[in-house]
Amino acid sequence: MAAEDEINLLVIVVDVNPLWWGQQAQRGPEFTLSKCVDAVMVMGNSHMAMARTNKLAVIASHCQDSHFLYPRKSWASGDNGGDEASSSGDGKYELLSVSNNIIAEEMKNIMSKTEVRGNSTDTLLAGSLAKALCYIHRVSKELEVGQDIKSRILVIKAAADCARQYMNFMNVIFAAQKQNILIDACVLDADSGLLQQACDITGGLYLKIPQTVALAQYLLWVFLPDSEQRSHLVLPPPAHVDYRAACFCHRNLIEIGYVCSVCLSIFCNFSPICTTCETAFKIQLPQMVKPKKKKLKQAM
Amino acid sequence: MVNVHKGVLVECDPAMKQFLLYLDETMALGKKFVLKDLDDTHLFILAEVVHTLQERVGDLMDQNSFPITQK
Amino acid sequence: MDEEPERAKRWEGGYERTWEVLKEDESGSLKATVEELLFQSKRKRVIESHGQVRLGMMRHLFVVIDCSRTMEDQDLKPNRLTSTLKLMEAFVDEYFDQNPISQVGIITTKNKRAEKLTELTGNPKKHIAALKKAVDTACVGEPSLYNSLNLAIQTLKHMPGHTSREILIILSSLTTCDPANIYELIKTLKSLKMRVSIIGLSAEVRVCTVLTRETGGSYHVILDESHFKELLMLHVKPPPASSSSECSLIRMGFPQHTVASFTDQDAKPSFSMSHLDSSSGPGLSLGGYFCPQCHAKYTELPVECKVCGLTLVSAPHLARSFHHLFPLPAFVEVPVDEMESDRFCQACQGELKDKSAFSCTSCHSAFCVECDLFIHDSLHCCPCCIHSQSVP
Amino acid sequence: MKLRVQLQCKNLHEYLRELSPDVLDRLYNHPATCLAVYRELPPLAKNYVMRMVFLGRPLPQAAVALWVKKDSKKDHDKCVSALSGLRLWHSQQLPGGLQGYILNPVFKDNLKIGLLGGGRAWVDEGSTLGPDRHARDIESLDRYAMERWEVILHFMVGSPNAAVSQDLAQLLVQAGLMKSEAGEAPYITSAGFQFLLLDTASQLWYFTLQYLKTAQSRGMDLVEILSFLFQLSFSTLGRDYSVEGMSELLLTFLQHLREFGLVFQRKRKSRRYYPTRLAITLAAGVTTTTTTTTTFSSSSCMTSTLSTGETGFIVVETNYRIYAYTNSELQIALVALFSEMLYRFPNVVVAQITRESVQQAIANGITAQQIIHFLRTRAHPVLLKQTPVLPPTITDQIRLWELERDRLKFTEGVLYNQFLSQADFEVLRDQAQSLSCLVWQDVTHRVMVVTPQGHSEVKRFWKRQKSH
Repeated sequence: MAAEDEINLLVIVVDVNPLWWGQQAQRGPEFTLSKCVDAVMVMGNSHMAMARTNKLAVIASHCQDSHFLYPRKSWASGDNGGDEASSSGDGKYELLSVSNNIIAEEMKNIMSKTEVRGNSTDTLLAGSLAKALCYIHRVSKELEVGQDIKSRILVIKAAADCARQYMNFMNVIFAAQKQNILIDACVLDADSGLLQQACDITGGLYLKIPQTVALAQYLLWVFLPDSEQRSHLVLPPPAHVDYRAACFCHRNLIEIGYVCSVCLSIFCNFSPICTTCETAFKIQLPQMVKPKKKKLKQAM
Repeated sequence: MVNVHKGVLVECDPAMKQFLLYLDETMALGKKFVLKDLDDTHLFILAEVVHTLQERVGDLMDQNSFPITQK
Repeated sequence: MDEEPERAKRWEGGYERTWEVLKEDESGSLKATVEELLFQSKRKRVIESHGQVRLGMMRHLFVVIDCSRTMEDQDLKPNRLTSTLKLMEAFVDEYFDQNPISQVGIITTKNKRAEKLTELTGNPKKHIAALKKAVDTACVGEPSLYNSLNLAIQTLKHMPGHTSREILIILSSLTTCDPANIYELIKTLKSLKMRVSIIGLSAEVRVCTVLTRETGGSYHVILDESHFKELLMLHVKPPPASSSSECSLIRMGFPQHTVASFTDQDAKPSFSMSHLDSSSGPGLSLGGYFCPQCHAKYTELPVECKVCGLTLVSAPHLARSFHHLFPLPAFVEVPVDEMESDRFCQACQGELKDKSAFSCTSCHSAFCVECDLFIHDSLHCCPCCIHSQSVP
Repeated sequence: MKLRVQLQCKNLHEYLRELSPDVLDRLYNHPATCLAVYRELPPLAKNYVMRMVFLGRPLPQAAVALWVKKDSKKDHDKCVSALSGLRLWHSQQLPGGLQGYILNPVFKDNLKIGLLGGGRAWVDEGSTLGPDRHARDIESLDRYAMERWEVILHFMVGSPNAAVSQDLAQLLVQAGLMKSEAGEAPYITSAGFQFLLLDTASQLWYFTLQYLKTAQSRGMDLVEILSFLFQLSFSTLGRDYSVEGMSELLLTFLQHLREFGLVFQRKRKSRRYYPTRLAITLAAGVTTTTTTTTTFSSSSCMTSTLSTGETGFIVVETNYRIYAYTNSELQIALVALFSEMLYRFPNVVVAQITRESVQQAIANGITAQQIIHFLRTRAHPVLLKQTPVLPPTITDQIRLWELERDRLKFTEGVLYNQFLSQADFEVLRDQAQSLSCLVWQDVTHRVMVVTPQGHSEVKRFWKRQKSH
């Protein structure tokens, strides 16, 4: 059993965007945030029950912040996850009940503490993914010699994509690819182009689930098997990913475009000056160009 | 008429067999012990010499080995 | 060696007491200082990123590998050649990871001649295969700096002006056998705006110093294998573009990937154009990327269309280079004792055990050393700034 | 003729398969057992179980077979046989006449309870006792467990100051690890030597198996103690549990576990106990120990040593020297089993592997593989960083020294020769072959050798044949 030899770390990123979940509650009361968190717990428990070496982390991705639901910050300070955490006394495996209690408690904390500023309806997945990667990085650094770790990230995504995240999101994806970390995505609402790319590049699974009520079953059927077992199982086919670029000027998807050689901005039409870095381009016509400006505009 | 012997079948490499035959010929164990020379890698021998034979082979190996470590 | 030619040599410098860094504590143990040194060296790896400098993002680089007799020296294990080729493989991988729309070519020089091992292309697989094969080459004779440079010039001078033209030489020999005056060639290189950098495996050589100084490259001599690797990896980062290089808008195609399944009746297998020049491999396949201009099919990106010459890339390829353009500023070191917030790393949630933490200049979140390194080496964005950005 | 007795150790599944269906079904009545059994399933089978655990209806077998890709048919068959063998699922007729699978309802319910709760508590909480004034931290528990376990090992090697209970000594004898002749103190057998060289987790599991074997003869209920063992292995290190509600039988069992070092109890009558790391990693030994002769991958060895909380202390060099950084008399004695001691320092001993020392060990019944396994599982972290962990020259040489003894292969037998005709020879040979007692034959010289057991049968046949 090869799976016993290595640590299998699963990081679940749950989208807890209050706006989306609030709207969802009005749309259909049969699937609420608490139901979703329950499904996540079932998934987490199943993962941890699978092998002694399996590890779990859960991150809640909020509008403006992301929180670690499990493990707690003091996770390094001892194996016994705190004194107050005791088993539920209903026959559940102790480790699982401890973790479930922590998740529920932290969830309550987030919901009561954070107030929503502004009216952004999008969740900052990139930030949560970045934290997940840092966490994985740290865990793999703390391994003892000879131990192996295989990590993956499962994103449960509700709210819409945020276009402003594009660059950060891409950076996170490439970092994950470099570390051989799979990103899986389970999408509850509208398709997410960013996550499609993330899954395609890192080799993870992307699934937009048709019935949100059955979330737990989808998680167990599709996302529970690790990459090793996935090679044996018949799973949903890879999603078609649109890799066309959007031009910086009109946000149109284009097939043929012009790219600035200095800052790689994409334009759908030829223009003599790059709007991003203010470089004047040399055009084939003679003597058009003045000496170039060397000062570049602050990009961000 | 069929002849029947009780004994031990020895399976070994040809070099080892030659060594056993040599022991047999020189009466190194005090008597002949090979009942039948079967083929290149098999001999049929008396059961009671097995233990002494193993010791002799061990001795031979000891003679052939050199200490690979120095103290 | 790259800055001042007249800089004092090490043997001319003052007497350095390198051992005085080590200090014993009360119990006579060196542990504390050694740990401190290790911590410092870890930290050093975060290279100061130069903020708003224009970079040459589209690079054309020729790597010249010395295959002269000196490459058989065994000061690098198992010998210089094997060690160099191994590092080169890693270099090629990393190069294309960081510069997805750039190209590389490899030249070897031995026996007073220079030969192209691979042409200038953007396909890492070809280079890696060639490098793997090159392990068995016999190292003979002397290298020729002139011939190798000349060979590289022949190809590079036709490259468009908005791209960088670079040559990196890994030189093991202390001598070179040149058919003509190399100083003339250096002038040519300078006029063609080619940058020549050299990594020396033996010792500093005068001609290399001049060559790199004149063309604006860097010259380093390795100390050991890990230093060699470090020096080689420095060349992965795109160099600042020379102010005189041209800028232009380049026409590029962003082909869509069409996945055709076997169940689809209309799908017909077709040949990929990228298999034209490779003798091996089956060319027939179902899906692929189709050039938006001429509909030639390719199985991999990025590629320059063989039919119409359009550069085909995908959006993520361009995105891969963004972090060079918008580098994350280095974090500042803050002593943990002075922090008012709880002592946990904002990224990995681990306790801050070291004496100092690192804080982002814009969002003031604190991170541990490991995360600081990871964020700057791989992630290229601050996990906490992402959140604050969205708030208008 | 063969001098060696191989130490065989089954894994959990092999053990469970031998139990009667009735016992198995009763075992699945406890969530801990279900979880433990579930964890030991092949990875693919775990997913099968997870897919079915929340389904009420049986699934058509054809549909289940479609879960895997065509190339992985073999893995699928393995899973099906593992699940059926352990009675985790049954075939059931579907309404449409198709064959379907349904999970064993007892197993399913208890696994669900283990995962999600909703059942009875496993044990009474220690917290009902209030905080322990003599609470133990993890380090002291680890220390305690290792001490207890080492006493047993010390006893086996005959250290004068290691004393164990009568029960335990008897168990060691029954397990074949020690032998005792009337009135004398028991002494170690060759199986015992092999046992000593195993890693702790495997030792523990082997020992537990032996204990279970004899448990029924002591009037213990197998199901009850197995459930308790698994329950222990899922408890939290450093927490206390109450003995409240445990049967008389389990309390005796607990005393035994206390002696092995699996639980810590301050006093015999104490109302609370702490499971130690040994108990919690009991399940780890289950997987890593299949048979002691199999080659272990280095990583699987890692988990077994790490999980028991020890770190490696042995450095092996290519010059046949062993440096063992330990103070433990026991570990030093173990190293000395197959090497020659050179120097002893306060925290380290230096030994040398020589041909004589290895041959001596082999004469004691230890195999080369066991020596190598011992060295590898106790390798110092410095050594673990290199691959392979042990210098190949050393491992190869140890194996060669073992082979040296195997240049002659002896088989007892009876030789038949001087047959009068080819036909006679062939008749007799075919008969011997059909009785499967033919050891060797040479058709051209009309010679054959049969086993002594088969001899009388063949002789009788020959007499009958001649009288015709």
